[in-house]
Amino acid sequence: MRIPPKYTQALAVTVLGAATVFTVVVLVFIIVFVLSKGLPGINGEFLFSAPKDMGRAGGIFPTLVGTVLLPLMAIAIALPLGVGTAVYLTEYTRETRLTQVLRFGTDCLAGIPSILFGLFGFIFFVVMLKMGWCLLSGGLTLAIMVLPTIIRTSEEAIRAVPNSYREVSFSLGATRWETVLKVVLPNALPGIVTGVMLGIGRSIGETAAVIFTAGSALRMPASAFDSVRTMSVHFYILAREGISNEKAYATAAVLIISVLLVNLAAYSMMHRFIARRSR
Amino acid sequence: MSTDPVISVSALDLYYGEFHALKQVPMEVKGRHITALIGPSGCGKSTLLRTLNRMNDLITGVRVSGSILLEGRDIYAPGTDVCLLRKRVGMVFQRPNPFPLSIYDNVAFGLRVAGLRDGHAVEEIVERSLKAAWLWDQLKDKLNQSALELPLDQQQRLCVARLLAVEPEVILMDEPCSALDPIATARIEELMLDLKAKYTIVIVTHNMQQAARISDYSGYMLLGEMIEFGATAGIFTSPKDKRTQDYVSGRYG
Amino acid sequence: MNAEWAIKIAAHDFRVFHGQEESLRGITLNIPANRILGVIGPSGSGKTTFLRALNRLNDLAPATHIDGQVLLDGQDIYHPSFNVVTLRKRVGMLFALPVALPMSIFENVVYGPRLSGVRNRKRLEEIVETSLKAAFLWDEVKDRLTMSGLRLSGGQQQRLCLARVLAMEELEVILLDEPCSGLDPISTAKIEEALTILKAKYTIILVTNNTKQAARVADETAFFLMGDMVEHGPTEKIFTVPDDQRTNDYVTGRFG
Amino acid sequence: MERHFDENLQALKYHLMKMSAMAEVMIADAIKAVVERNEAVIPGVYQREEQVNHMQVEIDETCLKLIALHQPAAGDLRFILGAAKANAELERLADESINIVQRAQSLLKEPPLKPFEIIPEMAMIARGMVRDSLHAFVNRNVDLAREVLLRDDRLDDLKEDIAQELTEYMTRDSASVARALNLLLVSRYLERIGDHATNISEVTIFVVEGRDVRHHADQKSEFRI
Repeated sequence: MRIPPKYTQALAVTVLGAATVFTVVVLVFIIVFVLSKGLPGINGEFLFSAPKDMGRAGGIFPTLVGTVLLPLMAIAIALPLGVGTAVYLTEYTRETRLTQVLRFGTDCLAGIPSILFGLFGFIFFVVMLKMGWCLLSGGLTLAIMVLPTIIRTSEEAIRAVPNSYREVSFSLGATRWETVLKVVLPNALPGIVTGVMLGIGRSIGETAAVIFTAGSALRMPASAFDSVRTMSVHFYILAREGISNEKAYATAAVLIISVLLVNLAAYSMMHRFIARRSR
Repeated sequence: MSTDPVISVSALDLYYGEFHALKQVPMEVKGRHITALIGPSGCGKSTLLRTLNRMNDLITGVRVSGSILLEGRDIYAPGTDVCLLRKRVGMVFQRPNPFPLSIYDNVAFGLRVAGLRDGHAVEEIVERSLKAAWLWDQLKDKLNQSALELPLDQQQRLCVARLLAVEPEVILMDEPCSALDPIATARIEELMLDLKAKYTIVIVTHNMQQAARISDYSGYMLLGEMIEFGATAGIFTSPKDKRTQDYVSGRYG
Repeated sequence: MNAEWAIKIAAHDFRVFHGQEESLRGITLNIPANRILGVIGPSGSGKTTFLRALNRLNDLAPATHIDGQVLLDGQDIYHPSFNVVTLRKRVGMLFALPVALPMSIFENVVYGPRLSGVRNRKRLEEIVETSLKAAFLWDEVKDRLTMSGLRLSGGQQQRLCLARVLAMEELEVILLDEPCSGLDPISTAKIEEALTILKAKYTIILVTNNTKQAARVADETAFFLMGDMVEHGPTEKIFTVPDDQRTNDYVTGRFG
Repeated sequence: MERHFDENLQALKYHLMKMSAMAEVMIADAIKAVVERNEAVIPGVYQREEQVNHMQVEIDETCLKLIALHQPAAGDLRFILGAAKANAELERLADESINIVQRAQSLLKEPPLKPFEIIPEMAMIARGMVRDSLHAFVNRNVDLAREVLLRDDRLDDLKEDIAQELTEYMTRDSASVARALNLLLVSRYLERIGDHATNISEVTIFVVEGRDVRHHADQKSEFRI
């Protein structure tokens, strides 16, 4: 017996709609849950004062600073390296066995659990290079961790730039570098920004690799060689050691809101950039 | 019989939001003839073509008024089965668009959608359709090869075969040769002339010469209006409207 | 017949290989200055390969190598000492699909001049105006030069591309690769009209699938087939009494 | 691949052949009226003339349509232009038969002037030229076309002969002047039929070889019609 197309169509709409509703509900539930638990604990004092008594009381200002500085440092290191590599791989080399191996390698790297990066960072930067637990060790480790993502997304974004744009540029007498600068990168920017956002997201949320390399000191860092604690590490410690559930939720809420803000800022910047170019 | 209009369009208005894309357009499509729509870009010829199987429904903000009768029945009447309509009025697109499946599965696609399970019957129809599209001899030994590996004109003829398999009455073609070279174009044109013995064909083309070569009736459109519609030989040797005259003789703007 | 026209480009037994495959099999052809040369032939005939060899865009394709010579004003463009970037500024190209770069109309046109180091705003504005006028686009876009080029219609985009080529001050030769294949007859007519005026200043080579287009605008026509040049001569001869049967079959649509 | 356009060209050839066959019969009948003094064939000639006129219009329309709709080039273009020219020549040579018939009608009112020798021969040659020139045209046979050109010289010679002979009659006997003049005109019409056939042959050479052989034009131009 064959079900008439009319009914299969109706059934499909129902099932697909249900899947969408379920996903949205779960997402909203998590956000509402965390925010409802955490928002009451957030106020100016919580945000801008130092923690007291291991975080049982007081604010989270140093961890806020750590959360801004560490991913920033990671991206500052990973972005030029990653985009540079992506440009080199796509624009300056031909597809060979070597580039394939390289791509396979970066893909594998992207899938490695972060704890391994943490261990590597700990052994290499903290111990071998005697840098100790500090912002720089953490930044370098996170940079290595997000590098594959940035390379891969940038590469895809660069590859997605129509070849016809390059041809036009070459045919107007541009060198390869001029073409990359004026045509390829501007058009790949949305994709690259997506990669960077993923990278920032991953490093903001990272705990394992951070504890091993940046430490968990609850002080304001004075230099790149000071240990810092990020919000996620702070949240992890508060929750795991049962220090203060209330403060843990408040921290989580701030974390979610800041991730949201970072994303919004990045996308609005990008849209303004695109709009300016295509008036 | 065959001279009765299969499709009869009258006073057709179409709006894209605020934009008035078709203005009181009339058209009579005769059965088993080729009707060509010509005119500059943006004149509404593709839009008109797409109203004939309600492909415009897929675009939001489109409003249609006037009537389009397919064998006497209004295809925009409420309760019309749009899927059935599109089976009766098939379409070939500008760029060949075979599915990334084998040649065989491409042709059998519509049959399977229609629920035909009998393998033998499917095989028969695939063979018949490929023959009608002049592909059988070249492709009969590689039916399992991917359709995407075929040269463009064979891909386009495969799209025609895929259409023929579901036995449409009318075939709409939206610039079917614009992606093809002259040799491939000639093959598609010959195929169309062959197909008109059994099917009614409406073609939109940028290429005036193509309309001249193959069509029996032509309509010249400009800014959403049907300026002139009539026998092709008349349109190209002694058009009645000055604007048609200018267009077919290459004096524009 | 070339005697009265100076030779701008000369190909001598020119061959292009893509990997093992020989895409051009020894083309010898003199292209006169200030004329339009139409190049016709079925797909795979090598006409586009030939065109792209003239500004060395073929270099970009992997595993391509060449044999023989292409002389531009007597100089071998494939000689190691010949600067490719300069070559491409002298030999501009218009592609089959209009490719407006995703930037404003103004920036599209000055893309080439900026690369050549033109910075003076007034000078750039002049270039934009003259180039857009020469491409028959000025009247349609003069009030919205800051609008993105991508928002123009296909026919306008192709004329924008033509203006962008014309903006290059070093330009001597214009290569066109089926420039009207996606355009309606009106846009096509505008491009053709522009070409017949531009030939006074430039050497034009037009690859086209549309034999009628070659018949309409080209002064000379060359017929390519499977990597060979079958016949080359005045356009009216190719379209009325070609020497080669294959040429006759092609221009009468009897091929294949 | 059998092209639709080629079918149209075939049809065009067929119609030209039909028209030339018709013209040939007209010439034969017209000469019959003169030589055999057969009045009965005359209405048929007039009838065919109308048919030929009709066919001429049709063939012209076909040529116009093929040019407008298919924009032919090279060989096809030359063929269609050639067909239009051959069409005009055929119509004119059919008209010559009418002229002959008109002379026959006035000749029939008087007794014969002399036994016919040269005029039947001329008619034979002219008919052959018409048939062969058309055959050469539709079959692209340049050798046959060239051979037709040569036959025209024989026709011209015969016309000179008969002119001389008839002049003698006229100087000798003034009563014969009217009849002799009529016969002279008949020979002139036959000679013109030959000229039309010659033109068709020249068109054939142009269509096939792309060279214009009229007025020794081949020295000046390679591809002008």
